Amino acid sequence: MTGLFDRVSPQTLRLVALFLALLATVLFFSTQIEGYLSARMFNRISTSAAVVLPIAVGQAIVIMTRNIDLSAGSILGVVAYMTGQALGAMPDMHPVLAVALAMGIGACAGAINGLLVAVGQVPSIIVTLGTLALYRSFLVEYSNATTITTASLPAWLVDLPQKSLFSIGALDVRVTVVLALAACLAVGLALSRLRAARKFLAVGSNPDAARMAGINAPRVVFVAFVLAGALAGLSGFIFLAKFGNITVVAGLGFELKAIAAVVVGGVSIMGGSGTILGVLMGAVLVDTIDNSLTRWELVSEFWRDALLGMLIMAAVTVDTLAARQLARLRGRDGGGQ
Amino acid sequence: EPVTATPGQEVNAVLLPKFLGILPFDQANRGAQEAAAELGSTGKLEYIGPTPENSAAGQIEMLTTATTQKQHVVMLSNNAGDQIAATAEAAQAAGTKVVTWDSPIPNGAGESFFVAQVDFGSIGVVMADMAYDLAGGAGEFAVLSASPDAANQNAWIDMMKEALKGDKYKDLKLVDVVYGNDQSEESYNRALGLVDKYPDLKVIMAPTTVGIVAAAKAMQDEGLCEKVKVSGLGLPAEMVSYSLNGCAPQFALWSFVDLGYLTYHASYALATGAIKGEVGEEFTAGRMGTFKIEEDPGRPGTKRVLMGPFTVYTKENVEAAAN
Amino acid sequence: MIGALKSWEGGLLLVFLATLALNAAFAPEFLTVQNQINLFQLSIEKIIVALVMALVIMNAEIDLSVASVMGLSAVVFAYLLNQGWGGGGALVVCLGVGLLAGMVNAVLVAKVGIPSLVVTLAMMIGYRGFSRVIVQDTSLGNFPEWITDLGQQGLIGPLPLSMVLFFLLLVGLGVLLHRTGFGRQVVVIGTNAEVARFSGLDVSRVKATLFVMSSVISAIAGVLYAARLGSVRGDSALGFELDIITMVLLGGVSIFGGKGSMMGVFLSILIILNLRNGMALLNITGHVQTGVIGILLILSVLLPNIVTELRARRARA
Amino acid sequence: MTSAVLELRSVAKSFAATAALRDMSLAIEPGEVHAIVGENGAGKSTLIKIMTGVYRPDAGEILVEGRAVTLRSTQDAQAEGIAAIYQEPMVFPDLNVAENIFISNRASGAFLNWRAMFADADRIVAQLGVSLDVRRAASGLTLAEQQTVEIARALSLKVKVLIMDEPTASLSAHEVERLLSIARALKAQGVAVIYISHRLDEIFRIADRVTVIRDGQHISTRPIGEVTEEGMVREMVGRAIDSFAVKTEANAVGDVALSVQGLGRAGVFSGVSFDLAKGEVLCLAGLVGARRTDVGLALFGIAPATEGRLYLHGAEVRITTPRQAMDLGIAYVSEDRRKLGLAMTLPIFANISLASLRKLLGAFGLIDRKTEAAMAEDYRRQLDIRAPDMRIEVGKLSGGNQQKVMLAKWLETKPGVLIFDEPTRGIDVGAKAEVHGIIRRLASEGVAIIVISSDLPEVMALADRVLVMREGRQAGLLDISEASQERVIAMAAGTGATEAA
Ligand SMILES: Nc1ncnc2c1ncn2[C@@H]1O[C@H](COP(=O)(O)OP(=O)(O)OP(=O)(O)O)[C@@H](O)[C@H]1O
Ligand SMILES: Nc1ncnc2c1ncn2[C@@H]1O[C@H](COP(=O)(O)OP(=O)(O)OP(=O)(O)O)[C@@H](O)[C@H]1O
Ligand SMILES: [Mg+2]
Ligand SMILES: [Mg+2]
Repeated sequence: MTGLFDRVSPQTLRLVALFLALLATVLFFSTQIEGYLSARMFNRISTSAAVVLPIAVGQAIVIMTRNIDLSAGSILGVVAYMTGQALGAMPDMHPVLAVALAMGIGACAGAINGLLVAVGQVPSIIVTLGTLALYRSFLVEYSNATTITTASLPAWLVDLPQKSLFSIGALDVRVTVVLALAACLAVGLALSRLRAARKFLAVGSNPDAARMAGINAPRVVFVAFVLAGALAGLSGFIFLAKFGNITVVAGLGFELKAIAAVVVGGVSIMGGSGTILGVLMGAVLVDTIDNSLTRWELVSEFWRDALLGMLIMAAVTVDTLAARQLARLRGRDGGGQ
Repeated sequence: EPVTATPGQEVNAVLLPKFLGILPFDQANRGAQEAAAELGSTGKLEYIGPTPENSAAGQIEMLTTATTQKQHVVMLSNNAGDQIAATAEAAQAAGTKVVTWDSPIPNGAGESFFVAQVDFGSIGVVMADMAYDLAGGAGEFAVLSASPDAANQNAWIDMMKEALKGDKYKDLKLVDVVYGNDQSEESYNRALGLVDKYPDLKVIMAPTTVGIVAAAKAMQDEGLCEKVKVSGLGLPAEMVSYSLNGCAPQFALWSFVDLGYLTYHASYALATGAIKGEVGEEFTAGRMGTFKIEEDPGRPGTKRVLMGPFTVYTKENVEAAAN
Repeated sequence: MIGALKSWEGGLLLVFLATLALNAAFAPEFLTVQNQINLFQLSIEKIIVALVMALVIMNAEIDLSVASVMGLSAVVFAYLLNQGWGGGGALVVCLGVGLLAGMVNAVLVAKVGIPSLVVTLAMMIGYRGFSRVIVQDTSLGNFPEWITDLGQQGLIGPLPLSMVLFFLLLVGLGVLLHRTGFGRQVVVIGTNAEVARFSGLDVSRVKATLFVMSSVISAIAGVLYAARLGSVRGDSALGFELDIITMVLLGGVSIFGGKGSMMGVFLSILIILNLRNGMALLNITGHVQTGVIGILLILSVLLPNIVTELRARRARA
Repeated sequence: MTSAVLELRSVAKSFAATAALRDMSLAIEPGEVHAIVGENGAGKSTLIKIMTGVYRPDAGEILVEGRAVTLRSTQDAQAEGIAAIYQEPMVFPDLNVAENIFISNRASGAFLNWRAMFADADRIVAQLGVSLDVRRAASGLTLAEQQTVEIARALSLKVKVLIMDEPTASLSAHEVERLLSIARALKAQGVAVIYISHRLDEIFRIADRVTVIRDGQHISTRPIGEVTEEGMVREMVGRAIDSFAVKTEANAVGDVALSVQGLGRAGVFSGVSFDLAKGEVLCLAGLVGARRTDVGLALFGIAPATEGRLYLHGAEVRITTPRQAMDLGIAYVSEDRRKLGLAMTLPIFANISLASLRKLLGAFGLIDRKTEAAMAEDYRRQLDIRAPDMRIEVGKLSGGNQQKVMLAKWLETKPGVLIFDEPTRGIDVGAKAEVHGIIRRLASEGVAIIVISSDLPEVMALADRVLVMREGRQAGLLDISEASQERVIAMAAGTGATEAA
């Protein structure tokens, strides 16, 4: 017993705690909302989380390097708009190319952030607070008040959100969800298996030490921002496919949703630690709460934000206290030898 | 008899939309510019607006600045509710006229008059009627609005609730009002939330151009168009496909170009002193004909100029309007 | 350090003077008393909260919930007035709301030890939600006239109450930060909280005090907001936190804590207000204004960095 | 031509106004252990950082095996086969120990093989003769353990030149032995080792050649056989210094100031008992991780004791916060200057007044700035703190002067019981002698003093009594007259006879 308890890493314990929180949420709402445990609900939450997931994963990478990207929502908006426009102009563009285009545009925006942070040595919160405004302003200027409409988009894109890649029983697994999960999986695997990707964690854990250990910290931070941009771009693409109508407000506030998912997912805001599985669960948890509150008869529309804020806070508090308690228990065991 | 303002005078005017970057306001600007050219104003017509996320505070700021600049008239599509009233009163006191259009100052303080796109009562009736038609005369429907703070949407919803008291609608039940904050993803999720929460829902009524497309897209994506119809206020250009495929067979709107055009004419007349802004005054507005200042029935004690009419779009006429 | 700070503020002063000169040259209305007052009044709640936010950031924390507390307090104030409460009673309750919100933040940050970014991000959503619960889809107005007069009209000459309060706070918090033991503790903790703890300072008490201060002042700002506008809605003060943080950071307060001065924050407030005002007078639209402030924010840190780097290069060459 | 594996020619480096290095030339031969000594701030670390590409020289050349090279980063240096263990341990707290060890290792492919990595890490750690769980996260490692990780990291790289910047600063005798044997082993493999230490005894045991630098300038390079300790010290500081007298008998002491009975903290340490009299110096000796620091932390209320009793001047007290400890007249000078001791970006005066701010507060909590400045000036004179101005950032001072500022901070609280944790870690012989002087003076003024030290000569020079700890328990309490280095080591390692006090 103690042996197992000792071998499990704190990270794993966090994930278990998070999973239990998710389970508790689902169980609670299933007693409150009729037909809650249904394939439909699965679709609702999975497709809605799919939009946030890539941007949250990108945010997680940046946060792991002890930085933050407040401009992600603006990048999402710019990408959704420009990709929509490009697809309107070139309806024959290959879908893969369209995704690449979206991620490319996002990566460019991320590269600007990255350059300013890594080379310009400007704290990321300042840079991205600035580009949060700048990219959005650019979009307003660029869009010239025209909206991207579904009518102008190629049919494959408009149909994409309903397309299922495969079904497990009654559960449809939609293409957009697979796309988001693929991004998660790729980044998650890279972070645990790829030597180069571990540098994100190393730099976030101790920037000075990273420099001394021969890690090119500025380059790592730069790459983190580019990746975050590209992933925000992927979110932008899914956003475009899902909502079709893109105005200048597209993605407004998404940076906060992403940060909320990351933070609930147990990624340390101080950098250096966190897992993509946690981010996945964080995003799903926040989305589940949000979606469920919408459907809960007992609370009116006006209670939703108040409850959402409190529940996020509760999740984080419980996680922190539980993690600390566990660490303390373990510390005693370890010390007594 | 209607007055016609003398063209060629200097009127410095500001067209202040809720925020910049979306089509309806741009169309209004086109109309206003057209009117300004027609009237040969030697003053300037500025089209400036706040950012979407800073709309209320930004509008107050811009109205204050316009007052400082001694602009003759500010045409305001109010997004700040009554919060802007004090600023508007200060503007009037300093000699800058405030004419609202699209969305009024709810308590009317500080506003010379409101150029109403349609009669708010009748839009309430039309919404009730569209819901009635689409639901087949009976059943549940819900409203997906912009933000809880949007004055015009709130007024329309109130008017609709008023209309629903009529005998004709006794089998029609408004089950919920939710808000998508004029953001695609929130509106989309709220629309799906509605159909999940109310399994017998027949119609989603979205009196917002963002909300209606998002709801239509959501129903289409989930294959619910047969079951739940979407309606409300939408731009034909954005709605055409949903109109044709039956997800949103009916919706309404007016011309924002005309609204801008009329607003400028009325403001010009007011700023040049051709009209005082009193109830009963009539004025001509170029190609749109003659209009009259009247009591605003929806907001006792305030004045409006009623543009009207609006068009109900169906698959018969939507394609023509979309281009 | 002193030298660097001096030159930082010197730089801000130059930028401020340049803004003044440009505005005066290009916008004839700029130098009127009314415009100068308007320029403060339009952002008065933000700049008041920016002063206390400077202390919070100096302490290496952040409070993202300020705008939501402001909104909540404004809404509670309006609600109570509409329920027939007197202005004084309503104000006291609002202070209580600020105190409570601040204590919740304080406990979670200082006692439970959750990073303030996380706590105040969640509470930003939560407190905003509570104001929505109170007003729902309505707006609350019809305040007694003396309240709106206090919010809008001059109290001392043309200076309205809120501006008087701002200047009092500026001096008060400036002294608190730079001259008192508490201020010293704020700076030391911002520099290195562990060193502070090992030196016998009560780190969590200082942090808790700051979060309570921040929320209480935000609550006061919320009341001022209600009085100035004469009406409030659920979205009152929405999004103010970013502007507030921008002001503080542009003022040279280090986001990592420990460094900065009230003078710098004041200058940066002057720059931002004047710049916005000047651009507005030149009919530059909202998003361009925001973009310009964004660029300025980045440049404020980037340019000194570039200069240092160039100097280092020259030294090597 | 030269046979040097690494050579610097006329290298100079300045930071703003300070010239850290001027016209420095130095040649390192393959397979030698080359010691570099000098006072705090002499420029040793700067020299090292130039060799490893952390800094780029303002002037001069770097040659590797006769080739002129430009080292733009630590990677460049590692590519040239130069790696370093830095003075301030550099670990990644969130990564596990194994990963910390292999972080710079580029040779092993793009993908991580955790199993293999743990195995390799275990092997290297074992080679160092340390027991350390390589799977645990590096956060919470003691300074010594962090140092071990760094050494392991350098070993994992195939290097031609390994630089050790004060590697033994946080090691106790036992680990120092091990480290020295590692250095010898490396040397045998033809690796050049550059060894920096303020502990001169080590230098004589390991170095082949010694270079002395002073004020950023090269003074001399000689084979070890040609130097004497006195000569070396004279070259370093420019004057002669009394080497440490070893204490042979305890001072005459006064009343008991602090009495500790069965002190312990659950899961950390237990059973510590001693009486400490006014004017007495009690040294806590032990191996790394013997939990001496934790005893200090418990007495100071940072990590309060959970068992045992504490009496101060005869009255029982409970200490749960540093504030309480300070109010009782207890002060604790931390072992980790950078993280726990000084606010590095604040001015000197603010650091000195930090623990006694209350005294300076006037009406409305305003700080009396004149008194504060006078206080700083007073200590500048009293402790001979060498700084141009008490308003400059404390981080800009040399290690020894920083140590004095930290001391000043605690002296100002006028403590009755003063706990020094590794008081001379990383400071040069000159400063060390001064600190010892201060400690002796305080004792003679009647302050009860506890010194936690891993430096046995230091223990022998200061202590009236020695409390030896082993694995969180009190292994023995010796009077100085019965203590010897050998006896203390044996007791600390548990190899000799254990006797209860
Ligand atoms: N980053 C820096 N910025 C400014 N001055 C510096 C910096 N690093 C070192 N110095 C200064 O350069 C001089 C040499 O410092 P260095 O750290 O090389 O000394 P050292 O010989 O290693 O001393 P110690 O024995 O204390 O480690 C000192 O005066 C120091 O204050
Ligand atoms: N296994 C451990 N896990 C977490 N923290 C530890 C562990 N061992 C020691 N520490 C912490 O490291 C610090 C120093 O440890 P400790 O008291 O064991 O060492 P010490 O005997 O003082 O030796 P030295 O100071 O020479 O390293 C203390 O703050 C202690 O709490
Ligand atoms: Mg050094
Ligand atoms: Mg220790």
